[in-house]
Amino acid sequence: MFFVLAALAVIGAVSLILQKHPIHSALSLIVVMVALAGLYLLMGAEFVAAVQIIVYGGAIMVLFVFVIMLLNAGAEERTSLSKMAGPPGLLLVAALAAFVAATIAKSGASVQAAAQTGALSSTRGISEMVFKDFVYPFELTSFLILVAILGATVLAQREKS
Amino acid sequence: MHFLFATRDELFIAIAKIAVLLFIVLTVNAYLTWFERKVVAHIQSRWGPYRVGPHGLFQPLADGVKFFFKEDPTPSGVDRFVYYLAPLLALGLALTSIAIIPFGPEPLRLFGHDIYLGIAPPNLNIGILALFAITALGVYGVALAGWASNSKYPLLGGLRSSAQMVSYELTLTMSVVGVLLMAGSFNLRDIINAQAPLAGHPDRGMIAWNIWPQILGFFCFFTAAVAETNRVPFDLPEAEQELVAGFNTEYASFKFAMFFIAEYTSMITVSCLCTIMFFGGWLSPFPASWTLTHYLPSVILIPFGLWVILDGFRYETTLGRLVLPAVGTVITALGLVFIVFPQVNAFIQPPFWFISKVLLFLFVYVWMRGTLPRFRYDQLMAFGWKLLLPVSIMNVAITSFVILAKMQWGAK
Amino acid sequence: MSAYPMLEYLWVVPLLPLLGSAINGILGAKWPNKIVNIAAIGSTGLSFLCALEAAREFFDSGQALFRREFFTWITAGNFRAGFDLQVDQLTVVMVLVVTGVGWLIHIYSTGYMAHEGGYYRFFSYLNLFMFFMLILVLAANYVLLFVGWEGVGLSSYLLIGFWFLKKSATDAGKKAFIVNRIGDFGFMLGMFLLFRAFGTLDFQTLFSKAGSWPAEPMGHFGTFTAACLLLFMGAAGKSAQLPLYVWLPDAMEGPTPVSALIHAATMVTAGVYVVARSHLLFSHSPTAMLVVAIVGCATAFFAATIGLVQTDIKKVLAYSTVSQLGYMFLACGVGAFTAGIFHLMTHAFFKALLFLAAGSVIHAMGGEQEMPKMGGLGKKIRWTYYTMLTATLAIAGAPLFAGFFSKDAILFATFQSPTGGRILYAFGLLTALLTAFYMFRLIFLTFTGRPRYDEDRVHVHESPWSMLGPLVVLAVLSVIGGWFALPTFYQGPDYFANFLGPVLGAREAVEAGAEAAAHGLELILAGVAVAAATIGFIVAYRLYVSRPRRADELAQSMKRAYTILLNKYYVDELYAAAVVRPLLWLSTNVFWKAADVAGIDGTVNGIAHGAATIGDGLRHSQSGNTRSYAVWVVAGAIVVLAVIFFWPMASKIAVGLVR
Amino acid sequence: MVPTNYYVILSAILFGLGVFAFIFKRNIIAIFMSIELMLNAVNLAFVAFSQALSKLDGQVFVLFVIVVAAAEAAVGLGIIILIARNRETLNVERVDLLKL
Repeated sequence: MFFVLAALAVIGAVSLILQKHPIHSALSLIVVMVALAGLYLLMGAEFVAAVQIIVYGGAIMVLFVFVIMLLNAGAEERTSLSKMAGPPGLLLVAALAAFVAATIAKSGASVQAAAQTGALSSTRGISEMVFKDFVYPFELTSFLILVAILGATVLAQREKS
Repeated sequence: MHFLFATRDELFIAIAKIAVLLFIVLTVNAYLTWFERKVVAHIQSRWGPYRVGPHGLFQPLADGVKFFFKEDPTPSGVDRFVYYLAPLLALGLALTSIAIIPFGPEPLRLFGHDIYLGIAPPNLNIGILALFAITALGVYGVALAGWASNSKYPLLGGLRSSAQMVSYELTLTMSVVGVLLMAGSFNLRDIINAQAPLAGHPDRGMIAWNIWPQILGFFCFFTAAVAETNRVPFDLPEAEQELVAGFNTEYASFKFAMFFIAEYTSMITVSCLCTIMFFGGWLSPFPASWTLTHYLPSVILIPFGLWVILDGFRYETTLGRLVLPAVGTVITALGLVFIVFPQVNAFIQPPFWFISKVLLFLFVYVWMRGTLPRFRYDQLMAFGWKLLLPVSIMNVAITSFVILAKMQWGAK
Repeated sequence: MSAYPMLEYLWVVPLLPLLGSAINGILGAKWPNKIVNIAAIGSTGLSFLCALEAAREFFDSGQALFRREFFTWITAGNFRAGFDLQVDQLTVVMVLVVTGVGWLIHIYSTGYMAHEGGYYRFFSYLNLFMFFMLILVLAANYVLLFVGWEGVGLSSYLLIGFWFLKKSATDAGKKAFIVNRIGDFGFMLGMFLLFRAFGTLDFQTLFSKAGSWPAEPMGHFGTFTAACLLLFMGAAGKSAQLPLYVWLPDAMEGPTPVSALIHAATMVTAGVYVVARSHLLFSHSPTAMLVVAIVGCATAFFAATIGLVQTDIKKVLAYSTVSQLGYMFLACGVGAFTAGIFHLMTHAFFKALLFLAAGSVIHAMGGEQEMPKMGGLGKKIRWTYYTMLTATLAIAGAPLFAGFFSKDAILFATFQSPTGGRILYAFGLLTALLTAFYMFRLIFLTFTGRPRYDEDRVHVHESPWSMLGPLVVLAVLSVIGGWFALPTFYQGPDYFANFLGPVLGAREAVEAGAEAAAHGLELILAGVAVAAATIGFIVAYRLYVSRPRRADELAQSMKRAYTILLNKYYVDELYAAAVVRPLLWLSTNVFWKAADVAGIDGTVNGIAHGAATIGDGLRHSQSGNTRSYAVWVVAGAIVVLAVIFFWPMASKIAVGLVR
Repeated sequence: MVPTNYYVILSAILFGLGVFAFIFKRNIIAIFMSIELMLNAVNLAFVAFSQALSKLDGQVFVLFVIVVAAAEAAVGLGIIILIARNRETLNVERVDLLKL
């Protein structure tokens, strides 16, 4: 199951890159997110999975699609620079991914040692953490959202002229 | 919760369940259309479908056939992939959401397996969340359809609907929070059981349902749900007068049918949700001590069946004189069966109540469509953001406060 | 102990003025003067009453020393400085003088400052001063005392520069501040030394430890001597002794009430207080004592001589203050701490009175301070005249006036002191004569003779009662203030000495004994002092009343001396030449031109230019293309990761971060 | 039970792809999406470790990340709309006022 979902995610990511049209990219990104949600479920993080789909899938990506529709964005045109940017970028990224993977894997081994996979009732536990240990960050994020709302409103409104 | 099934049998059972549920849902869909047309017709003092089959009973079949064999043009300049994807998405998600609904409490023992009514496993801890997740994705069907068909009316329809859905989703979620707080769980079964009489407390029947404390929540929820399903009075995405048929203008025959079915399916889902959330799901409205009420199914079915039979005998067409009595006898027989075999009766109780409540809500849907005029778009948005959302949030605040107060001053 | 609430809540006494200061300082700007008055006078008056109550309770409790640690302020290692207040007889005297006189002067100021701008500001500063002064005298350890010490310095600076639009005023303020810094430097060094020697700065423990150490013989330069001299340096700065007295005369730029309160009655006596407070240390080091005595005596004489020829009424009083302070140090120096404190008290009364009266005169003259432009005011402003006359008699040491007793006690003690007593005594006596002379000169020039001012331009008017009231009260005090010591003349006990006995200890007892023995001698000396004063009076009378022209002729005849005196021995010029100008040169040429401009600025600008050039080179990598930036970010990330990966240490850290 | 490393490596790959997309794509919206992709990769790592250590902190952090992402999306898309309005293009190479 893991490999199915992982493959799905990777394919989605790749197609996000290869697709010319933003809305296709958006769709492939949605695929990635759903796959990730599946992975979360697999790891027993049900709540996070649900939130992942609701917020990412249901809100953020909808917003993207919405904006794409609104701006009626066409397929992107290639330019010499971007052609040029391809191979070296690929190299860089390969290196980056390799390093990240290797580094974390190295540490991951020790983590594995420390891991006792106990089934934790995630939702309740999460709620308790959020509202006990992380209550101030939580409040801060709510404030952040408020700011974001205001910012978006201000940005998107047309100047009355 | 895990995806892999322990044994092959479970896999088979799951598949079987899915098949059965699909069949039921689709049939119900079909006859829902008939039901709707009939009711609306009578509201508008017409007869409604009457030609095809007795009382137009075969109308749905005819429609289905029509959908299959109609020409299916694909407009030029559409984004094919998305254009085909959209209806699939819509229908698929709509049907998936049904899968999470539980229809009855205890499992049915068949071939040495506990078969729960409902596809999702009973210990699905995030039931309601999953449901919301799926409905959230449901937006894409509409939006993409509107965008993909590369034509201005659908685009506008798609924009409208996605905006509308996203807006009302908030209310939908917030208004349920009150219920969740009272139940203390996302699991739909737990939510229903939370409305059941507690052990050692007097069974007070429907008094214990969430509808009473959560009346505000219910109001918000139902309204938002109607908006989510793009039904009257919130059916702007397909407002004929303004933009031909909204997002599905460019869709014909079967793909259109998909949207159609998806819409009705989501209607059913929402009705089920209302039932579960606020009306005690499969719980009987009467205290268990009123044993007589157990025979209500029969008491309703048998007279109805008899009436159908009589009506059938007096029907104009021969077909009618054949079909209606048959249907009537089947119904009557069912009723009799319930009386004769008490364990069957006992088993049938919860689903009976569940279904009857759902039917009630479906009727309300139709009723609204028959009576209410459509909103204007700005009205719609204002209504959603300025009235429903604040009210639902207020509801959450009040509920949580009351719960806290109970904890504090241990009121019973 | 709760039987003595006021002692329990001793901190209220200093806190009240602070409150008043805060209120006036923050809110006063908008308020009419009346409310400001209420805040200022109310707070100080209240704290005066509190002080009285505290004193009563203290005597009632009958303990030698009341001490309470309210909260710990600094702790470092074994060093502890707390907000500890203490009360003993010495403190009582000081507190009562400060709050009492301070209160009177507050009242006086309401009249005197009535037409000034920044009314609230003035009272805010004044209350602030009260607060710090009370901290100073109530403190139970050197650190807290130093807080008060600096605090009064600050408020004195603020008040001298109160008319901050007048350059001379601000300059005077700065001068006072800086000169005091020099002294404070010594004071701090003294504190450090004491801490190093005794491991504490708390009076009680410190003195008890010090008491057990052997005294240092004369001429021996040990811990005690060093510490005492350093402390005395601070005292000299604060109390305007040679060679640091120069700020006090200039401080007269401040409003007269300030001069009265800070630069006559209270702050300048802080030095004396400190010396008396740490008398144990001093009495362990005869050398230091001698130095103190000599400096005190020299200052007294020196300042008196300058005072002879000053024409500015306040300047005269300023120099007289300096010389009187010299007296006090003289007393301390010869070990007659009681006499010193006694003189401190009486001096507080009559000198405050003198200043206030002078203020009243200036007020009457509409801001005129030059005595040659006065004259004949006696008839016009009687109250001022009589009160000032009283004060003059007191300071000149006329019998039965306060100054008489205290000065007499000092001279007597000096005469008896084993080390060089006679010489010091001679100078002291001379000073007494001079004092009498210049004080009466002041009186005559101001109040008698023909008016030397333009009568129809200046309308002389008596001051309001808010100013005269304090004058009268102080006048009474400066008459009876000395009567504690009255009985000594017929063999009775010296109440004041006995009163301060518990604090100023054994030495007093000895002196008392000696006094009893040499009672006859004391009478003689008193007679001599009076005679000296009388001579001074007569000379002044002859020069300025009977034969007014004589004074100028005299000045002509001994022109050189006169000009020297008039220019205050050119001390300021001397300092300017010896200290200020070299400093200026140093800071201009070395610190500013060389170090600052060439060194620091050069470096900074160089860096700036370097940055500019580098940036000029680098900016071409700014293609304005967002993704190229992204590439750079990624490259950086890769580098970091490479480091983490190939460097085991770092990898550990990374794991730690992941955990 | 799938070992944690798999998840971690998957997240690394996704992250890398995200970065590549960020560099490679030219449509500003696509670039924005690639950022979201990176965030998701990080979330995956978070959840993986939280599960491995059976601590919930990771999941809580994921929630916070999601919230922030939502806020970012709102503002970012607002900015994008502005850009589209003012510059009539969504191609970042056409949006180069910084270039001198």
